[in-house]
This record gives sequence, C-alpha cells and structure tokens, in this order.
Amino acid sequence: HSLDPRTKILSTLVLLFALFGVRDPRFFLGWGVLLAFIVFLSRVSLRTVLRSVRPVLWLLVFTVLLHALFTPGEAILRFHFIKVSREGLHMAALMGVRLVLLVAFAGLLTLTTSPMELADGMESLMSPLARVRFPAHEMAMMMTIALRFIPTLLEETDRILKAQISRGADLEGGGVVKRLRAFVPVLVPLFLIVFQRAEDLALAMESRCYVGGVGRTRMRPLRWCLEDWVALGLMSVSVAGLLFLERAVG
Amino acid sequence: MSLDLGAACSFRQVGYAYPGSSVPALRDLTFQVRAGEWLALLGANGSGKSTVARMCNALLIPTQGDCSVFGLDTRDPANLFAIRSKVGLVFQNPDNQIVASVVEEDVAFGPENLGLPPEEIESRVREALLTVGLWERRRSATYALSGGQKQRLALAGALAMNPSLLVLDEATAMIDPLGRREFVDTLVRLRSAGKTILQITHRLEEIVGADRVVVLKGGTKVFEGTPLELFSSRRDLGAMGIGVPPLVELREELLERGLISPEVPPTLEALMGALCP
Amino acid sequence: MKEPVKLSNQVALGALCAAAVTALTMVSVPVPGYRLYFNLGEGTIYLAALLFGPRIGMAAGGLGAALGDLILGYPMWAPLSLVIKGLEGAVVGHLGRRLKPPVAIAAGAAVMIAGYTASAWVLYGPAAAPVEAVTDLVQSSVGALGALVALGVLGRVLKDRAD
Amino acid sequence: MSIEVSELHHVYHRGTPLEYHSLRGVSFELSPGDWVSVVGHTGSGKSTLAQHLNGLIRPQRGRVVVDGISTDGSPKELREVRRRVGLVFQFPEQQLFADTVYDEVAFGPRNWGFPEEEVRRLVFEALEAVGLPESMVASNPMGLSGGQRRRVAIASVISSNPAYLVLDEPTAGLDARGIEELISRLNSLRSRGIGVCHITHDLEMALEHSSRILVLSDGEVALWGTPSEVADRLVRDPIRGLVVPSVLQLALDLRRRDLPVPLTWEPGRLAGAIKEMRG
Repeated sequence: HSLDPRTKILSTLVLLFALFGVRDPRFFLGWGVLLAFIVFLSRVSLRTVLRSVRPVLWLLVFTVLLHALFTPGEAILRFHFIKVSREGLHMAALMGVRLVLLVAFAGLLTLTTSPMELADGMESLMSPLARVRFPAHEMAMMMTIALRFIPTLLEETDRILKAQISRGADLEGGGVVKRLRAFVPVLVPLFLIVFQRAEDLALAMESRCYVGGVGRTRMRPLRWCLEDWVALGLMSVSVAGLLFLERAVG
Repeated sequence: MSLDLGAACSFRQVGYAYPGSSVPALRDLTFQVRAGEWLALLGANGSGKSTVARMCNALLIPTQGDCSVFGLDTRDPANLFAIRSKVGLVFQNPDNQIVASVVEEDVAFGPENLGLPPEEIESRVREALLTVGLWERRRSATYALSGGQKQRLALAGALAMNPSLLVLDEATAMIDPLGRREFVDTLVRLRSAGKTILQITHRLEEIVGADRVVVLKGGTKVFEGTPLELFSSRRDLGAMGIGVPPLVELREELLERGLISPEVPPTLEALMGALCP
Repeated sequence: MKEPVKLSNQVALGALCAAAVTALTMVSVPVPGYRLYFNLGEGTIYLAALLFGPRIGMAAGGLGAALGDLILGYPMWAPLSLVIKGLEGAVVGHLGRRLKPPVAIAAGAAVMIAGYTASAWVLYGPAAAPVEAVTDLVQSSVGALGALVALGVLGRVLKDRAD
Repeated sequence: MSIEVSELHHVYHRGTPLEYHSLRGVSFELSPGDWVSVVGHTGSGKSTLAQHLNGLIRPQRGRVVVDGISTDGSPKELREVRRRVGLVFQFPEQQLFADTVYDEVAFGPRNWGFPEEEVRRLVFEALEAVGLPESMVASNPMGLSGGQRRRVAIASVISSNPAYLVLDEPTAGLDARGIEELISRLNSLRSRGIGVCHITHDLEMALEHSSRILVLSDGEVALWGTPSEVADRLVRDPIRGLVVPSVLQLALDLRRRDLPVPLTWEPGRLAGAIKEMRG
C-alpha cells in the first residue's frame, strides 16, 4: 500500500503482459495464489477486489459462452444444434479466467493508488520521454485538474439539463436524431462554461506563478526506496517463475 | 520608470482598452496602495475594477501610463516572476481557481511553482491553512467544501506564496452572507498581521475596516478618502452606482435627527456605543 | 477558434475539456426501442478537437476517456483508452484544420474503432471483435451527429466572444 | 388556484453512504400575486424545494399540487405543471445556447407547442417585461453584457407565460443597481398576478419585499409567516447559519438595553422611534 506509485504501475504492467503468455488454464491457479498474496499484503479485503470485477460480469459471461460455443474442435457435448467442444471449453476457461485476473489486478492498482498518485507516477515514468517532446508534465497536470473538475462539471450538466427541461425541452421522446437535436441546448452551454472556466483558471494559475514543469518542486516528492526494489524484484521473479513452470511442465 | 518607495502598488495615469473594444476600461487612473495599508476599491459592475486587479499581477499591461508593483514596472517581462510572487490574487469565483482535488495539495500548488524545497512548502501550507481556519480540513476533497470555505482555500493558496500584497477581486461576490462575514473577519486578522490589502468590491458594508477607499466609475477615479468620508457623502453614492447598505442609511437618519455625532462609523458596535453610552 | 498559445491556457483548457468528456460519458442516455445506451462523451471529444485543435483534442480524448474508465470501474481499459482516444482526438483536431469536419470525424472514428476492435480481439478473443466494432460504430456515429449539430452554433457563438 | 406543498420529504442517495436528508416535512403555499421568499443557510434544502415546485424532482413523500394538478401524475400532467411554473436557476445566463435573443426566448413557447404568431407575441412581451428593447431580438446573446444576458435568460422563462415564477438566487453577481432593477421588474410581474417564489440567503431582501417568508433550517420549516412575524420570532430564537439583518440586530440590542424600540429592519423607522423616545 505504501509503495511508490511507480512500483505499483510497473508491477501491474508486468503482470498484465505476463497474463497473455499463459496458455494452460490450470496454471491460473498459481496466478490466483499470487493475486491473493498481494491482496493480503495490501490489506484490501478480497471482497472489494472481486467487486471490481462486477462491472465486466456480463462481458465475462458473453466471452465465455462465445468461446465455448463457437470454437471448432472435437465435440464433447451436443444439444440439438449446439455443440461444445473440448477446445472450446479450454478456450472459454482460458479467456474467462484471464479476464477476471486482468480486471482484478488492474482493479487492485486503482484501489491502492489514488488517481493523484497515479498521475504523479505516470509523470515520473514518462519524464524521459520529455526529451522527444512528449508533454509528460502537462499530461499529469491536466489529469490532476480534470479530476478536480469532474464533479463540478457533472453538477453543471445536471443543472443545465434541468433548466432546459423546465423550459419544455423534451429529452425523453422522439427518435434518435430528434433527441440529438434536443441535446444541443445542453452541449452548447456546457462548452461555453468549459471555455469560460478554462480562461479564468489559466489566469489563476498564472497568478500563482505557474510556468510549466520546469523548475517546479513537489510538496511530497516520490521516493523510491529499498522496498520498492524488493517488491518489483519479487514480482518479476514470481511472474517469470510461473511462466517458466508452465513451459517446463507443459 | 517609476520608483515609488513605500508604495506597494502604484498606478500613474493608467489607461486600458480591451482588444477589439472601443470603450476604454480604464481612463487616466492614478492611485497608490501604500505598503501596510488596507485599501478598498469600490465600484459598480463595469467600472473597471477587475482590470485593475489583473494589472497588479501583470496579467494585463496598461496601454497608457504605467503601473508598478514594489517599484517593479509591470511592462518589463523580466519582472514577471518577481511581481507574481509578491502579489497574491484571489478571484471572484472560487471554483475557477482551485486546481487540485485535495485541500492541502491545492495550497501547495503555488509554492511548488516557485520551486521551493518540500519542507518549506509543507510549512507554508500549514501556516496558510491555519490562517484561514481550514487546517482541520486539509485532507478533505476541495469539491466538498462550501462556497465560503472554497474562497478561504483560494485565499490560503495566495497566502502560501507569501505575498507582500494581497489583491482580492470581488472575492465575496459569490458566497453567502455567513461565508462573507467569515471571509471579511479573516481579512481583518491579516490586516492586523501587517499584510497590505487591496480589496475590490461593490459592497459598501465590507469596507468598514479599510484605511482608505477609492471609488471607480466608468474606468476613472471619482472619490478617494477614508470610509467615514465616503459614508458622509451618502447623497453621491447613488450616482457612483453603489448601493447604500441599511446600516449606512441608519447612521444617516440618526445623524439627521442629531442622535449621534459625525465621527461614528456605521458599525453595529459603534452605533450601539453612541446610542447607549 | 484557434488553439491557445500560452501554456497555462492550454493546460487549463485541455483539463476542462477532459473533465467534460468524463462527465458526459457518465451521463448516459437510453435510446428508445433498442436495448442500447449511448453517451455524449464521444461527441464531446469531436467538439473539443474541432474547436480547439489537436493538442486539446488529444487531452480531451485520452485523459477524459481514461478517467471515465477509471471512475466507471473499467480500470483495465484506461491505458488503452488513453492511447486510442488520445489518438482519435489528435487526428480529428489535426484533420479538422484542413478538411471538412465530417471527414475529420470519420477519420478519427476509424482510428478509434480499429484500436478498440484490435484490443477486444486480444482481450476477449476474435469472436468479440465484431461486436466491439459495431458498438463503437454506433457510438461514434451518434457522437458525430451530436457534435456536428452543436458545432454550427458553438462556432458562431465562440467567434463572437473571441472578437 | 395556488401551489400547495404539503409534508414534503426528500432524501438524496437513499441507501448509500452518501444518504442525505434534504427536506423533512416542508409545507407551504404560494398564491397568484404573492411573493414568497424561501430563506436558509447553504444546504438547508432551498434548491431541492425549488426543483420540486415544477416537478423536476418528484416527491418521495408528501405532495406538491399546482393549480389542482399533482406533480406525481402522468407525463402530460407533468408538462402542464412545468409550463405553469417557470424556474429560473442560479446564474441562468449560463444556460443560453441560441444564436439570437429571439430564438433563445422563443425556445420555451415553441417547446410547449404555441403557434408561431403566438410565440412572437410572447417573446416581445417577455422582453418588455425584463426591460430589453425590441431591437435586440437579432443580437447574439453572447455579445451582451452580463446584466443583459441575465435578463434574456429570465425573459426566456417568462415567455412560456407561467402562472408562477420560481427564482433561485436571481440577484447573485449583480451590483446594487442591477438588484434594484430586477426586484422592481419582479414586483411588476407580481402585480399582474404572477406568484413569485424567491429563493435567497439574504434575509434583509426577503423582509423588504415578500408577502410571506419561509425559513428553512436543515430541511425543516423553521419559520413561516409575514415579514414582521418572522422578524419577531427570529430575534427571540436565532437560527443556525442565518445572518440577522444589521438594523434588526441593532433594534434587538437596543431592546436588551431597555430601550423599547420596535423590532424593525427599516432604518428610517428605527431612527424615528429612537428620536421619539429621546423627545
């Protein structure tokens, strides 16, 4: 939990890529253990992590069914015109479990790391790219500000929607095109608000001496310490180990 | 080059017209904010007040005359950083000047831009939040604050820059009466701690604590003097486009009936004291 | 409208546009008769890109969509959206300077659909790809229509302000 | 004929950690030609109440009945309620979207399906009611000053010919002259029989202009009565988050020092009373 966000981002990336290297669904067991272990270390309850899988549940069911039913191969189950093949089951299990693990690992990252930390971590990781004129600092700054304004703009959107409904705008009825036209009275004011706020905000930032990332310091600079090396090392070793084990056994 | 020693901010025959606008926003405006004073700049909407605020921070450059801050000409780009780190600006809408989702991170934004070491930033954030009374809420989401609290956060953001001059551009216009009262109380505290304040407002009731008042109309100065002198010329206030608050009106009514003497200012305490000695 | 010159303006406008994309992605609108929901996030990306240019378009698309994924509970998609929608915004903004808005949008949408379809192929397997492609196509046509209708009004309105 | 609100309750995000009781049993009444001010601290439920009055929020418990039509009825009835009750949000100028003042003000009546010549008449009437010249119909609202934009926005609600007008902090951001102007326009609408519901946190303004005042505190009705009734009760037990007008506060302080002045918020009246007492 207290690790440097850069460690967490890198580890998650390693894990996500490694998951695509897995071919045998049985070996996901090992990955499951790894997940459980990290969850245990991070002191997030397992239930919370599994809850992050919920939004993709229907997608999961869909993927599994799709693979189970439409992968050609030796049929082991027949029901009228539906047939399920051994290869299909294999693929379905592989895809299904992989998806659950992908989402769980990604979910774990977002559960243990605030979006602000994510932004900081990404800025730092991408800062070498600044040499090829990639605006790493600007991206992170924009992400920070965007996060701060999302609730404000949601509220504005709600207010504009309600104001136009009060003036008789009908957003519920009619066909798709009619409805889209009905949204012009919402989109236009929202953009004007965005534009106005951006102008004011830029002035406020300038008056607080904002001139970009150069020469800027941080109140809580990211600190890369021994634990981060250890954690990243352990993670890479176990991932490599699991992949190797699968190849060795298979 | 003007070098007004003892002046925090000095406007000399300043004129300004926004690009594409034929009506000038400021015309031949001359006044000074003296170091250590609380100067109130009063005027109706469209009198040019906000233009003045932006000039103090070199966000706008005069098209005529000159404007200098602590002896630094705002026209010289080399002075930009020095000026902005000496002048703290608080705008009208608190929502448009808060950049971070967490209270303390927002206050840290300015000092971080100055490139200060982390410990220094931390202590400035602490001090600024304590001054405006938001230290307990340092880890709160900025979004969850009330309008008045947001505006005090914006003030803390300016204070953390350690400015010598604070410019408040209609900073109370969008908050409720209670938030407004708390904000003005904070100003009074800052004043007694020795900060120079340029307060821009259209509310007469908020300037009672100021040392001097300048009234703008149509981009030019129509009055300069103490608050009491301004209250005493009540008949002119309407013409200046400024509303007369009930207490000022009451003071006038009491004066007319000979119930108080002219040196009593229009505050609750002063009027009570005069009526029930 | 042209792209803001000063850095602070760029950062502020990019951030606000991204926040608008996220906010409008979260406000979804049910389509009558179909079991389908669409949101105005896509249209907002097109609008931001066409009004303010490729850089703002990239920020609005990439950051806005990625934050939307994070908040709505699809963290895994966030890095993909960052790249794909960022590219989409940049393409629309870039081409919007030279070509007619519908053409620019079509090019951007093509980038987006290709990106997501390829990702779905890898993540969920080949069978999921067509489904993803069709969903994206609907999403972007709806967004394109919305953006084009609003663009006319906004263009005129903002021009008056800028003068 | 009136808006009747009875025993209204509202809970936001029910059943989530964000659960928040916004209204707890609010009742009041607004008749044509009345001016009711709803006063309360930030978060007292004022805006939630306003959105109930034209059915934007349907009652969870309790009832809102507008001229005999309940806001929990069919969509058709709901539309009728929304046409009768015009709602002006805070900073309404931010909701403008059209190219011309005419189209903006005509948006409402067109949505309600008025024939175009009727729309035309309503647009010009509404512009006159807010004091904008007819010549302005072709201008772009974005090119106008802040005060003028606010008037266009208010005209765009009045143009639907509502029987009641609900305004949420309509004076925010205006200067003294703007406020005075707006209040006198609202007074003339009121004299034409429109019921005005003014949501504000400025008790002073409420005391001065309303026929009745509803004071909300934490979603409950703290006070409901005529201005002098409210002033009278308010000074006896103050309400959290509500700033007592300065002159009224002074009158109260004087009474505490055994000067039997009337509890008034009017400077002239208070000064006169003191003079009389002193002889």
